[in-house]
Parts: sequence; structure tokens; C-alpha cells
Amino acid sequence: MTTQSYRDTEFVVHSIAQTAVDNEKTFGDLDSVVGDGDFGFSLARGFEIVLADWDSYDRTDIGVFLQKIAVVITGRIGGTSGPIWGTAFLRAATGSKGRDELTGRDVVAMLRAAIEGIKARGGAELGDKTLLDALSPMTDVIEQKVGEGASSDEIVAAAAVAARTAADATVTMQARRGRAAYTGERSIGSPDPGAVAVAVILERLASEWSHRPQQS
Amino acid sequence: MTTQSYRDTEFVVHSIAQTAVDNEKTFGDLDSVVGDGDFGFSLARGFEIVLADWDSYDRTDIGVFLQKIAVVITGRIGGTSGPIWGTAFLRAATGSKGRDELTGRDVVAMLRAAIEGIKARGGAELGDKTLLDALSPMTDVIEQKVGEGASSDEIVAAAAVAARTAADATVTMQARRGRAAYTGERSIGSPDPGAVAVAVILERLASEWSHRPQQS
Amino acid sequence: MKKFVNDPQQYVPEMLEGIALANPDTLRYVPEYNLIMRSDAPRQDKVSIIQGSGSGHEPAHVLTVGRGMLDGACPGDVFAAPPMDYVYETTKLLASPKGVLLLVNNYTGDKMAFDMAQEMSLADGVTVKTLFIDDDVSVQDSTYTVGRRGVAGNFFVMKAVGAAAEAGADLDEVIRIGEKVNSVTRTMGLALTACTPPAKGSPLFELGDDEIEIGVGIHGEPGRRRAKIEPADALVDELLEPVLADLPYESGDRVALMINGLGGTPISELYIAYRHAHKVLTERGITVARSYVGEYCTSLDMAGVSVTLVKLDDEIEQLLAAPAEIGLRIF
Amino acid sequence: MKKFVNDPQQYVPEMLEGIALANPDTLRYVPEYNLIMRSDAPRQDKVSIIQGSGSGHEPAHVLTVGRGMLDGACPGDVFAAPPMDYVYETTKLLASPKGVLLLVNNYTGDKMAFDMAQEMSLADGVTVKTLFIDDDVSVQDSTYTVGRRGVAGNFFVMKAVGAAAEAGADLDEVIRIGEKVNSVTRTMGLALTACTPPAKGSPLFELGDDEIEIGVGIHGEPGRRRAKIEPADALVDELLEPVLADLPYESGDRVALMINGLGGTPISELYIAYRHAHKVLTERGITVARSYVGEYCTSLDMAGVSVTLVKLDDEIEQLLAAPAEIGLRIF
Ligand SMILES: Nc1ncnc2c1ncn2[C@@H]1O[C@H](COP(=O)(O)OP(=O)(O)O)[C@@H](O)[C@H]1O
Ligand SMILES: Nc1ncnc2c1ncn2[C@@H]1O[C@H](COP(=O)(O)OP(=O)(O)O)[C@@H](O)[C@H]1O
Ligand SMILES: [Mg+2]
Ligand SMILES: [Mg+2]
Ligand SMILES: [Mg+2]
Ligand SMILES: [Mg+2]
Repeated sequence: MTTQSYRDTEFVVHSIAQTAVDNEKTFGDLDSVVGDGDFGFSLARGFEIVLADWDSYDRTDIGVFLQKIAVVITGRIGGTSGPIWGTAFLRAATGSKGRDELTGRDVVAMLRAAIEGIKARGGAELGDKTLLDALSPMTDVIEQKVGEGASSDEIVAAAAVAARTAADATVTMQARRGRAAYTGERSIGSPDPGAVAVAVILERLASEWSHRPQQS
Repeated sequence: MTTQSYRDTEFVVHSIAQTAVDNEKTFGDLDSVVGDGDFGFSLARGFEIVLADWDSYDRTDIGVFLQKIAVVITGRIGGTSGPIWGTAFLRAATGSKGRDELTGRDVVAMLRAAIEGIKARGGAELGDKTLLDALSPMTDVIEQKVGEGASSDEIVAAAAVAARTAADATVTMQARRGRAAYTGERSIGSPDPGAVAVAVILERLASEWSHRPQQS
Repeated sequence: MKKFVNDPQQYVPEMLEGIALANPDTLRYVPEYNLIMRSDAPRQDKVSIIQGSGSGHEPAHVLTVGRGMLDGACPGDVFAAPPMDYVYETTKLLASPKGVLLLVNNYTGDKMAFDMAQEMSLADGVTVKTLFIDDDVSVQDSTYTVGRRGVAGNFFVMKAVGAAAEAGADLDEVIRIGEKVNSVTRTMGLALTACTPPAKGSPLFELGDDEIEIGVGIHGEPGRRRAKIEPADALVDELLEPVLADLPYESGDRVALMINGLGGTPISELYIAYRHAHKVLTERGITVARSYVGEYCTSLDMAGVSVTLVKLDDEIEQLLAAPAEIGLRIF
Repeated sequence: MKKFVNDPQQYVPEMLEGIALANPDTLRYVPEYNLIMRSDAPRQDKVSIIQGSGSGHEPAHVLTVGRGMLDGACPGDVFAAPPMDYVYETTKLLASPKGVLLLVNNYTGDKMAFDMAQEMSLADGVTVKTLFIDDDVSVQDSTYTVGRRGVAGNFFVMKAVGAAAEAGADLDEVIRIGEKVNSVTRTMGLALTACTPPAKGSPLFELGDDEIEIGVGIHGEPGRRRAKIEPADALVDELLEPVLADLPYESGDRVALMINGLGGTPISELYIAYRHAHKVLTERGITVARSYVGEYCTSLDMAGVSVTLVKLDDEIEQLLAAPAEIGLRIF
């Protein structure tokens, strides 16, 4: 499997994992404002395993690869994040089963599937101050850019801006899911760690996208 | 019993008790430098009882009065201070048994008896950094002044200076008794709380001596 | 951070290894799944009882594994629900013909991990059911959000279902008992200081020199409100009143009273708090039939306490009084 | 100061009242002498065992009163030896025809109060003897000064003499056992933070953010030296080495190992410390036959631990294993 789509998938997953590992402390500190401070630790411990076993995952097709990643995340990340992120990867995997190539539309569909998976798993809606509040506006922008026929560089850059804007917008929201929800109105005033993580990941992708491994 | 000696004895005991109660925090803080911080609390709780029951003590003679005080102190003050101060009062009581009048020499003898009692009870010698290192030099000065035929005002004033000087001198000593002894060389550099208490009591006596109740 | 810690990432595994070393005859340790289990589990003749939850709440739950209580505990990292795999593998390891009961404190992460593990175990043919514990009255508007949290009251559920299972009750009966105990158990806690998770290395939140957090969660989640420190009796009232009003507990009731230390509070203070709680209950005509004073469900080194009441009937009282032998040993 | 405290002067009485309220069937409280005693004491057929010492070390000693351990404990105020009257009156109240044993941790104040009380009780015709406990190896040059302190190792002496007395041993036999256990018991502790006595209202000493006090006393007395914080394993080594070297404990020995929390250290950290201590002993060919991990002799809210070793023989091992029922209850 050596298509560009496959390379890009690998690049995205690897970037997510590396971002989680690199930002352990930042993400943990965000989670200690109105949460319990373990978000960074949980993500890092799980994605560490993803990186450590990187070469071992079955790469029959994109779907199989993503499913292997999903199994590691679901099974090895603790806290809320394991099931949430694992479900997201699993749904994206299902949407790319048997595929070697992905179009922009496919990517949008995979993101939508991931979002629905997260909603089903955790019962959260948009506006509940979770990572959904970054993922969903970001997907809207990607969909729009894909429709406009934008290049992948343009799409990733726009997605990063959208994710950051959306993550910032969680500051004024009151948490209704997750541990922050217990604090009621006191959850207002700080961003949701999960949403910020999405923004940080996208910003990294945007800054490295042009240097990613390309088919020669 | 209405002699001036008796009045003076009452005045001294009452001043000691009041000083202990008033300086609870100061004495406690001194004891927390290399001790365990309870010296002020222990003295205050015991001498509080002395003050509360002040009118109830048998005043048949000076010795009986001091013995009643000794029983309260020994029985009701905890830590090292109960046995030490109680023994001191008990020995002073024995030295004034059946007496209504006390000469300067009697007072010196009572102080020497108290000092010997403390040594016997706690096994400390001069130089071990305990209240003995204030009591003993102070008694030397009192004995000298008595020998010179000084007035009681002069004697008390000189005793206060001697006690303070001696208490200050404990700073450079290394504790070999009491809880401070466990710290070895680290006990050097701060004064002994017991010795400071003796100085504070004497300074109060000196400042109030001329206002004490006198036979009209 | 000043702690007895080597590598913060090894905090939980090293603790578990210590627990296993200290209890060689009664406990078995399976490092792959953070699992502490009774060395004689699974037993064919009894329901297996498993508790998960995050670490940092010791003695809950790894030190309540033993005869008459849990068969196994597979905690996650500090304050993090266990990864789903841990629960799934633990369930398979402890599967008994009489079934498996998963005890879950009601938190999003725990709920999801245990739900997924239950689903997968069922698919494997294991009989497994789940029971949620949610005794924390400090969470208001709980229907609107994620429901109440499970806190120190989980001790009583563990104890009761453990005793019932030990006596041979079947899975449905064990669940009936667990739900019943949970339904009459209420808790509320407060923090005098924040806790310091080893991976974070600094306090989880900031409290002023005279500030306390009323209704704090056992993961250091903020509570109902901040307040000024008050005398012990007033602090106990702040906790006892919402607890009493919630069920409510009323004159004529017999109760178990627990004063739970959150980790950094000395035993002496726990008894000062107990004294007042006992007096208030007695004045209200409520009989304290069983007393629990100590650390049951902590939040690392947090200074603070929680107050738990359990309304007793003969059945619950007997189950609480049944013998148990757990890793937390005093003599 | 943030504590569960009403009036600091009532700290100890209120704690004792709480303990009595929590143990209505087994303990009796005599407020005049800070006395917590077994409700069935004195028993005519057994030696009565009394421990005093200051408060702030709970569960020592008020919570180790019960069948198989102490008959009574009459603590002083926080960190202060009890006034002589308390000991004297307690001795009279608990006088048994088989005699009374006074257990005294070796501190000047305690020694004097117990000596005087013993003298007075003897004059009253009570058969009473005294046994000193001095297990703290952190005190060097101990012959030059006041001797070693009694610290967490006192638990083992209490347990052994309690078991012997319960089994009907006479006073001399009980003392023989107590002296023997004391002679093979060694302890050393360290503090990560200072404790805050309620009457003082602020920490007893100052430790920097990365400083620890090695050899600290259970009353917060400074120890051998200050050092920088190190990983848990290194900290345990700092304590274990002097303990091991002192008796010494050698390859082939069977020991009891206690990791005692000083009050503010979470249970998780105690097991991390235990793990390493157990490993070091095993590597040296020393068998850990009995394990004790938890709070046995605290220093209010101090964060820190002490390590205690007891060299076992069959007699000691049996006495430590004998049943006991004390106020400190876990389930
Ligand atoms: N029910 C939910 N659905 C979707 N996302 C959630 C939900 N609850 C929490 N989250 C996300 O998870 C993040 C916290 O993750 P983590 O710290 O692992 O969880 P916890 O400590 O609560 O178990 C939050 O910032 C939020 O974005
Ligand atoms: N063996 C002793 N003999 C005489 N005085 C002593 C002795 N030990 C201690 N002291 C005095 O007692 C003071 C401390 O008293 P206190 O705090 O009540 O004792 P502790 O806390 O050690 O029981 C010391 O400052 C010292 O002056
Ligand atoms: Mg979290
Ligand atoms: Mg002192
Ligand atoms: Mg968490
Ligand atoms: Mg003292």
C-alpha cells in the first residue's frame, strides 16, 4: 500500500500521536482548571504505544490500518479519552474499509462518522463543551473547502484556523458533559482541553503538511 | 498569714503564672526551633489552673502554699515541664515549711534546693542548655546581692539582668538534655526556651516589683 | 513536588507491586492489566465482583480485594478510568459460572470503559452485569448533566455485595442488594487543600490560605462553592446538612456513619469531625449503629473529609457486619 | 492553619470523645485523665497494659486500646507527655492483681511522668512496672544524651505484650517479652513536610520546596540532617541502610517490615516505598515474614514515612499473629 492517500493517513495519525506525546503537560494543565488533570497523561500513554508499535500495524488497507490504531487507543487509553478517541478512530476506519485511495469527500464522511460515534458513545451534543465543539466546525470548513475544489494545503490550513477558533469559543461555554460539568457555571472562562487538543493537532498538521512524505 | 514575705511569695507565684499564660505563643515558638513547640502550651495550661483556683490553696504557711502549687504543676502540666517545674516548686516548698517570714538567705536556699531538685529529676547539668543555665547564674547574683545587703528592689533588678544575660548565653550552647538534644550541633544558634522563660519571668517581676502589694 | 515517587509513569504499577508483595498469600498481581485479584479467584461457587476506577483513591479499590469484598480491582492511572482492555481482560480472568458483577463509580470514563468491556465479555459468553454507584450529593442538577458521582459510599456497596456473594447469592440477588445499598447511601466532601497528582507535579487547583472547597470531587474536581475555613463543627454541618436533607434521613432511622479522610487529614481531626456528626445525628433522633472513621476513599494527599450516611435495615446491617479479610491490614 | 479544629485547647478532648462515641461497646472514656480504656478493664486475670505519650500520633496509642493490645491509654496534649496525675490515676483505675505494665516511649517528659506515677502507685500498693521503648536509630551519640526515642516500633511492643498478657502471662514474663521485642526493633523516619500543631497554628519547622528532614522525630524534632528530595527508592534506602546496619539485620533473618505513614502521605506512596524496601531485604537474603503498611504512629499531618524492622523468632511471630480487636477499625 503506497498510495498518497495511505501516506497522508499515516502522516496524520503519526502527527496526532506525536502531538499527544509532546503536549502531555500542556493538555494536563488545561484539564486541571476544571477537570482532574489526567487528560494529557492519558493521551500520551496511549499514543506512546501507537508510536512504539508503529511498524507493526497491519497495513492491508487504510481501513485496516485505522482499525488497528483504534483498538490500541480504545484498549489502552484510560479516562474518558480512550473510549471517545477510540470510537472516533473506529468509525473513521469503518468508513475507509478496503480503501487505498481517499477523496476529500471521503475524508469529510470519515470525520462525520467519527463525530457521530463520539456523540453516541458519550451522549454529548454540540455546545456541551467537548472536543466535538472543535471537531464539528472544523469538519464544516473542510467540507466547504473540498466543495470549492481547494488544494489539500489550503484545506488543512483552513481546518487549523477553524479548529483554533472553535476551541477558543469553548471558553464561554458551560460544560454539560465530562468531569468539568460538575462545576456548573465555574466551567465558564476556560477552554475545553479536548477541543484545544484538536486545534493543536490541526495546527501541527498545517505547519508540516507541505513537508509530508510525498509520492515521487 | 499576712506577712510581707507571704505577700511577696504570692506575688512571685502569681507573676510566674501570669507570665506563663501571657507568653504561651512566644514560648511555644521558641520551642519549635529545635524542640516540638509545646512548651508554651504546656506551661499555660498548667498555670491557668493555678490562677483559676488561686483563692482555694491552703495558705497555712509559705511552705504549705508552695506545696499546693507544686502539686498542681506536677500533676497537671504535661511534657518535661510538669515534672521539672513541679519539682522545683516542691523543693522550694520544703525549704520554707512552717515559715511565715523569709530572709534573703532563705530565698537563696530555696532557689538552690529547686535547682538541685531539677538536676535530680531530669539528670541535667549546668551547660546542658536547659532552664538551669538561667536559674543558676541568677541565683549566684541574688546570693551576692543578699550578701551585700542590697534592697529587694535592687536584688530583683539584678536577678532579671542576670537571668536575661544567662538565657542569651544559651544560644551558643549545644543541648544535651531535653528534646533539643536530638538535634546535636543544630541546637546551637537559638536560645533554650526554658532559660528564656526564666528571664521573661524575672523581667516582669523586676518591672512590677515596686508596685507589688505592700504591708501598709 | 515532594512525594515518594520514582518515575511518575510507574506510580500505579509500583504501588500495585508493593501491594502484591505485602500480601503474598492472599493476592495475585497481573501487571498487564493493573489487576489485583484474590489468589483463589475465580471461585466457581460465587459471583465474582470487580471494581475499576482510577488510582489515587486508595484503599479504594485495590486494597479492598479479599474474602467478603472484591474479587479483583483493575484501576486505571491516577484519576483516570481504566482502559477498556483492562476491564475486559479482568472480566475474562475472573469469569465465574455464577456470573460477574462490575461495580462502577458513575463517571463518564468509567461508565464507557465498563460498558464496552461488558459488551465484549457478553459476546464471549461471560455472564456479566454492571452496577453504578452514585452517592455524591454535592452534584446538583444531576439529571441535566452526567448524574451524580460515586465517592466514598462505594465502600458500603462493595461490602454488602461482597458479603452477599460470599454467602452464595446469585447475580440478580447481588445486584438487588447493591442497588438497594446505593439507594440509601449519600456522601458529601470538602477539601482544605488540593491534591498533587504525581504526573502533574503540582497541586491540581489553588486554594487560598483560608479557603476551602465544599463539595469537592475525589479527583479534585471543583465542588459546589468556595468558602472560608470555619471551626470543625461548622465544617461538618456544611457536609451533614445536604446529606441529611437528600434522602432524607429522619428521626427513628438507624444509620452507618462514615467520616472518610481524603488523604492528608490526620486521624485526630477525623475523630473531632466524627464527634460532632455523631452528636448532631443523635440530637435528631437518628441512631448511629455502625461507625467508620478513617481513610476509605482518598484523593491522593488532599486534606479534607467526606461524610457518608447509609440508612440501615436488618439486611444491610447484617451484610455490613459480615466478616471480610482485605489487603488493608491493621494488625 | 486549615484544620478540622474547634478550640485548639479542646483538640485532644474532642478527639477522645469522638473515639469513645465511635466505639461505645468496647471503650470507656474518662475525660478527667484523657483516658481511653477497655470497657472490661481492669481484668483480674491479666496484667493491665497502659501507654501514655503525647497526642498527635494517632492511631498510637488511643486507637490501639482493645482486646489483645492496650488496656488503657492516657495521652497528654499534642506532643506533650501526659501530666503525672493522668498516669497515676489511670494506673489506679486499671490496677489488676496481676499487676500493671506502663509502656513508655523514651522521652524525658514521659519518663519523668511515668517514673513519678509509678513511685506513687507503688506507695499505694499497686504492683506496677515500667518498660521503655527506644527504637529510633536516627538518634546518634545516644549514650551521651538522653538515649534513643521511642517511635513507630512501639506498635510491635504493644502488640506482643498485649498478646502475652491476654494469654495470661505474669508481669515479669510480659516484661521479658516487651524488652525482647524492643531489643530487636529499629526504626528511622524522614519528613517531606513539617506538621502543624493545632495550638501553634503554623508549621513546626520550615522545609524548602525540595528539602527533606532525614531522621525526623515524631514530634517534628529535627533529625540527622537536611537533604534534597530524591526518588522514592533512594529515600527508602536512606532509611533502610541505617536501620539494617544498627542491629544488624542479616542474611537468613526473618523480619516484620513496617512502612509507617507520618500522617500526610497517601497510601499509594506507602506501597511504593514498601515495594522497594521489600526488594532490598529480599536481595540481602532477609525474609519479610510479616508486612505492615499504613499509619501506625503519626506526627499529625506530616508528610513522610518511617521504616521499622523487627527481627522475628517463633515466639515473637506468634505473638504478632495473635488476634486483637482495637478501636481502629477497617470493616
Ligand atoms: N461525554 C463526552 N463526550 C465527548 N467528549 C467528552 C465527554 N466527556 C468529556 N469529553 C472530552 O474529554 C476531555 C477530557 O478527557 P479526560 O481527561 O480523559 O476525561 P476524564 O478525566 O473526565 O475521564 C474533555 O476535555 C472533553 O473534550
Ligand atoms: N532533662 C532536663 N532537665 C531540666 N530541664 C530540662 C530537661 N529537658 C528539658 N528541659 C527544659 O524544658 C524545656 C522544654 O520543655 P517542654 O517543651 O515542656 O519539654 P518537651 O517538649 O521536651 O517534653 C527546655 O527548654 C529545657 O529548658
Ligand atoms: Mg480528565
Ligand atoms: Mg517541647
Ligand atoms: Mg480522569
Ligand atoms: Mg513535648
